[in-house]
Amino acid sequence: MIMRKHGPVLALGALLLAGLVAPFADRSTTPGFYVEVLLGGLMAGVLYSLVALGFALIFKASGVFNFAQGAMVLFAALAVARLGEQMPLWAAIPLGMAIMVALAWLIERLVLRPLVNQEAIALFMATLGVTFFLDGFGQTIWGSDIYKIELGIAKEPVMVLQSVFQGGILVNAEDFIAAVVAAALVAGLALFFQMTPTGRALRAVADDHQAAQSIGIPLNRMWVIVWSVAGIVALVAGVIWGAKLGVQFSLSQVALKALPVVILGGFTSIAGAIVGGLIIGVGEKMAEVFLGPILVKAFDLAGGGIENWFAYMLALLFLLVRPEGLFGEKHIDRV
Amino acid sequence: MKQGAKRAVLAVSVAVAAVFGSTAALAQAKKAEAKKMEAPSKGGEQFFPVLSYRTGAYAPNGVPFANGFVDYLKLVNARDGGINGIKITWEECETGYATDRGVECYERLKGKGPTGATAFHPLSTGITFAVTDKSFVDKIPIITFGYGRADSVDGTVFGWNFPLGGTYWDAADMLVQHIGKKEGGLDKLKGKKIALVYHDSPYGKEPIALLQERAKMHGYELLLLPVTHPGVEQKATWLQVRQQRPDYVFLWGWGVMNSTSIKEAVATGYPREKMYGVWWSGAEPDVTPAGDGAKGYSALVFLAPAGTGAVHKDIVKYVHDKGQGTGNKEGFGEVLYNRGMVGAMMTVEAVKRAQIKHGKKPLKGEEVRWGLENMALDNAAIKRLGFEGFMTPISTSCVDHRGDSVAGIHTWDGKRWVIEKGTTLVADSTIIKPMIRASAEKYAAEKKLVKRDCAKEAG
Amino acid sequence: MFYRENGQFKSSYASDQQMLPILQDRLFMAGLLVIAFAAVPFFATDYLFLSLLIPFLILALAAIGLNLVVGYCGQISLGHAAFMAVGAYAAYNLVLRLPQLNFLVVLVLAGLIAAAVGLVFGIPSLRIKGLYLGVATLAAQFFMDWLFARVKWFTNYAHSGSVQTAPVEVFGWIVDTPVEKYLFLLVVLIVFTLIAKNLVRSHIGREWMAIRDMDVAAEVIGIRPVYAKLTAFAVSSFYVGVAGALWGFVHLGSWEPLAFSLTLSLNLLFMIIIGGMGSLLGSYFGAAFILMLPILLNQVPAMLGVPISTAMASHLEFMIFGALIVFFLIVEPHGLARLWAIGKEKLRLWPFPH
Amino acid sequence: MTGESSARAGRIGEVILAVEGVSLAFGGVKALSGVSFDVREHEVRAIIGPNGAGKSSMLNVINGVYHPQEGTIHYQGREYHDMDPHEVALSGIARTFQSLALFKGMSVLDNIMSGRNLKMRSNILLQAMRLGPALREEIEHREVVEGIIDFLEIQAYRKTQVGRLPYGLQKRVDLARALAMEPRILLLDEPMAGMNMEEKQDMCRFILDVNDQFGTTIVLIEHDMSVVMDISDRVVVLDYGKKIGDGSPDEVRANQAVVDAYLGVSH
Repeated sequence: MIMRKHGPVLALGALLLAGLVAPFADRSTTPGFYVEVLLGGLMAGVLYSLVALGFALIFKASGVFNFAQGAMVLFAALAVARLGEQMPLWAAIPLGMAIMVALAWLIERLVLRPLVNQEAIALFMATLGVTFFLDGFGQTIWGSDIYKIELGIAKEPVMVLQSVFQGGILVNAEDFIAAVVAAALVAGLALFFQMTPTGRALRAVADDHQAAQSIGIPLNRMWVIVWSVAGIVALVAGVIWGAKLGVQFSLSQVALKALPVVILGGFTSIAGAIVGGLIIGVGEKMAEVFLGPILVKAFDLAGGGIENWFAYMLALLFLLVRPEGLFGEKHIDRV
Repeated sequence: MKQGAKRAVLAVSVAVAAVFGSTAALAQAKKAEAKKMEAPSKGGEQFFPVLSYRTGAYAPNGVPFANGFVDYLKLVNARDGGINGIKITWEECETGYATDRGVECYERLKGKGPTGATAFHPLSTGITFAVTDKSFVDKIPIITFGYGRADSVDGTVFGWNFPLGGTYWDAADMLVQHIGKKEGGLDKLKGKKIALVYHDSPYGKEPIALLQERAKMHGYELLLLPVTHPGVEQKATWLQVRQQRPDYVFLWGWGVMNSTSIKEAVATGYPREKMYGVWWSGAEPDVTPAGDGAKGYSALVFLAPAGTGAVHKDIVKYVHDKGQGTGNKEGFGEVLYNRGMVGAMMTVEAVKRAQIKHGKKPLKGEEVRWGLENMALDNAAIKRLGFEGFMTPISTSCVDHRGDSVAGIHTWDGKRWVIEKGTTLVADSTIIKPMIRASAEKYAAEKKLVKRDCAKEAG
Repeated sequence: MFYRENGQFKSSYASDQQMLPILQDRLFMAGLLVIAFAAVPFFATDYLFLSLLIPFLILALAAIGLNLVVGYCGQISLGHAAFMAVGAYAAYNLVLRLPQLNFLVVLVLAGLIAAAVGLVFGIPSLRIKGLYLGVATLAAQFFMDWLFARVKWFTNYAHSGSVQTAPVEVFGWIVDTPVEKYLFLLVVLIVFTLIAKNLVRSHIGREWMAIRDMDVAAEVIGIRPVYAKLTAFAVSSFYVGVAGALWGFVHLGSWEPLAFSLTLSLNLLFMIIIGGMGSLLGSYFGAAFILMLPILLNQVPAMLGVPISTAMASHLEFMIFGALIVFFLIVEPHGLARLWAIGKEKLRLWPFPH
Repeated sequence: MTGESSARAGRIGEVILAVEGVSLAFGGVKALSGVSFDVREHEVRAIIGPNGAGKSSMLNVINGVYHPQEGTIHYQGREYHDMDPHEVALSGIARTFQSLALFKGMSVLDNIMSGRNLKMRSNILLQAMRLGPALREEIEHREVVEGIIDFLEIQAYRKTQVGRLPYGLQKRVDLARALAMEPRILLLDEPMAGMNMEEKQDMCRFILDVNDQFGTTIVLIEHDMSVVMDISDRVVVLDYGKKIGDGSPDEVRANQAVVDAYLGVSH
């Protein structure tokens, strides 16, 4: 019974573990470099998690799979970057948050409310529409150049742990701050959901829309709140990512990286978004750095680049084994 | 089979028969009609199609280029009253750097104006590949200066392509030569490792063939690191750079990919002094987002470096001061703005040249080709046009659609691009020529093309 | 007054089951065919052919393909451009390696190869549904993008990764002028539309729709979900594969993997949302609409004398696309095809109010 | 009524379906625990019980939507195990649904025709071309379906999209679709729920006619006791997933446990 239930998950775990150990088969991999790849993966994972967190929040509370989360990341980052040219960052960020809240309100009013009680797929496609609108709108009002967000963190990497690993490990202050901010955000959200009345109401809404409504929780307001929270999460992701890579249209593409994350973690789970993000981040970087060259040699490929599909394939395999994702809730069909 | 279906099938089969019957005749008629369209056109306008991208992932690079291009056209109209009295008209079409949109733009603009499009600048290697096929039918030149198909230098096969001033094979060759010089001779490259970080599209893949050829000759190891469009995700790429520790990194990026590469190089501690970009990876939008981190990064500089010269004064005087500047003067005097200007200038000069043969009237693309094949932009002409210091002389022929390929190196000092004095790079034609021939032959065979006989056309 | 079925009685089930049971519809369709075959070739300009009609015919075919799996079978796919790519590269390699094959055979084989690949990526649909499946199909998109960019064999070791094709030849007829391309594609599209129409009104089509409308109930009345979903994926990929081969050979002539990117997948999806899910006619409407919108947006303001910048036009295009999708989902979830049907209904009662 | 049912009783044959010790749980929630009963050929067998008694779960177990953790089901003397719903359908068991499960995007005709799917054989290529055999098959089955449409008196709605029909008619289409499968056993999940008195009487008539004319065995779930008692031969009573009564309508009516269960609910 236990094997039947957990067998596939265990097998997948073993596979992941094997993947983590395999690089050492190649002698040239030093432990120091291995740790660097691992850290690189984790840092990418943190950013994926932040975007995935937005997905999960909205899905949990409103059952909407929000394809526009990436566009929201871009929009928020653009807003902060362009406002940051006019005013100090400590003012630009709250103003950006206010803009995201306004956006959430508009989306609820103009898109979600008219589509209430529609099938999930229709809502999903509506968010595709929102994505396109935001991409165009954002570039119209903020511009389409590459903009900078200066958080004032040193970009040059530092060597650490030279005594432990040969050659030391290269780390970036930026990455650590990103991790700390992400952790703080998650902790904050957890507190919000556990401690505040609004948070508790949101959880009730997530569990059962009708029941929540029947005990007097105003659904529309809850949706505005949850989209606002997702918008603020998008802003944090956008600011961190934008500070690292520059704010430009391409930023909205990160949404595509976050999709396998929510699949892996389970759509409804905040923990899933975090853990899934880390797994995907580490998995794809490991695959690219260690598996890529092997594939290139074996099949005479024109370069690696497997990370673009690796995350999806990983998520897909996982999905076939455990359709509800790592932390998702099992769904039972009623007739 | 019962009525309904039967009737439908019947209708279709009749239609099909009619089609097969009538198509041959119809097609013949159309073909003949196309030949007949030689009638002289009225109206004194020369139409320039402008394919641009002002939105999307590549906008940071597309915008200044398009501004420079259009500003120069405006200048020619305002200052000279057109090309020998023939007014220039133009229309921009947004391609978004996407091939299908580019093809649509091409189709939309090719027939505009009294004589159709003068010549196209596809501004994307992918679009170049797609419209090259069409050029044989439409007889409109495709100018791809510094990009496009490397094998299209061969005018006998690619009758309509003009990779003026250089191709990616030339660029790659120059970079290898340059680092060879730095190392103290090309033979010193043996055992060295060169990584090519490239945009994963025809653009980024073009130089690979040449780099591999050179690798065979000099014994360096070539590491291929593709970056997927649009290129914001490069962590793994640079981790590989860190692991493999190549002696040099060649950067073949476009749009936001370039600045991301430099940022990731900073983050993984790869020295910028060892990084060399192609001439499309050496403009201001490629380095400024990386801030101080980009200091020390070098790239090829080709035709148009940054800065202002005589022609810029004219642009300010005749265009900007009249409030006619394109796109809020964005990028004025920057690398890509200047390159856009040079692109427009070369096209205008080709038209001027063609007018010598065909007369001072609006010309068709087919006639402009003669001007492009007989370009003679020497230093005197360049000076007269106000482009002194912004390009090297170019002369072309029916067989050679490129002309000499000369470039230098410039380095970002944190504020501006500084040209490396005394470095002049010329591609080695003994290596490139046979490659061009082989590749052009393959293309001709795949497309079942009949080659041009340049000797006969000249006589 | 003129459009009504009164007095047209059916005396057999066969005549009741024909494709267009109403006489006026049949006349209308015949007229349309005559215009398409006989009038358009003489009046359309090259631009119209190359930029609108030819891509329209191919995209309509692809949209029908996507509609079969999304609109009829209810399985969402965000990665159908990947199957177009499979069709295009399969055709390229078939023509390259077996040059003696007739192009029509090549088309069918390319479709079959695409169907096989579609089948493989359809397998997740057996375990997962809805949005999960949408994400799974993205895996196909990214994997195929990668495959054709990296495995050199597929592109015949082209150094740039871009492939070129010679003009299509069918039974000695070289399809190279715009008119010829148009007519060739028109015939292909009509044949495939008829086949699709036949499929959706046969029991396979009812199985697909049953799975779409209520999958548990479908299974209870004896429909095998595995078979229904996989055939839908296979047939859909077949269509899209054929469309991909045509897109490469007839429309583009040379292409790189980016020609079949996610953007195209999403565009196909928008075509069927706006055109009408579960409607073949809607696929036509949607393809025409999505194709024309950007062109109109670029040209109409200039014609009206209010020129807008290129950048503004393309930003506007994004915004209008987005807004329209939301608008259609809210106001008319069945798309343009439904508006057409409502129009016809009105016509039936006209000029009498009821 | 008694006379009629005893006349029908004469036609009742051997046990065709036997459910033994079936238990079903979702997570920790037990829906059915150790339920056993049998169904004889040609009889009208009812399963009744208050809300949440596990009636629908029982039907779902019989036609393979759920797989019970314990217990067996014998059908026509053979045990079936972990059968998928479409396999159950192929073996001759059809059903209707409590909350309508029609294909709402399809016409009435297509909904009923879909019930014939399991009898249709022509392959996909023939269908694509609509060539001879496929077209003939389509017409043959259309004739059968027209018979059912006449039987249930829904001729006027043939081409109407199902979603636009009133509730009572939709219930009839649901029955028609199940009948199109020509089942040996027909499972009816609350066929009269939400109907007015007149509609209920119509439905009763149809059920009895099906039973009489086609000899179909009927297993019927009903929440409302009164209607069921009139038309069924034997009744099983479930409460909280357990069987609390089994026998003729009169026996069940007299069963104290049953009375308590129903009274308990009404409180």
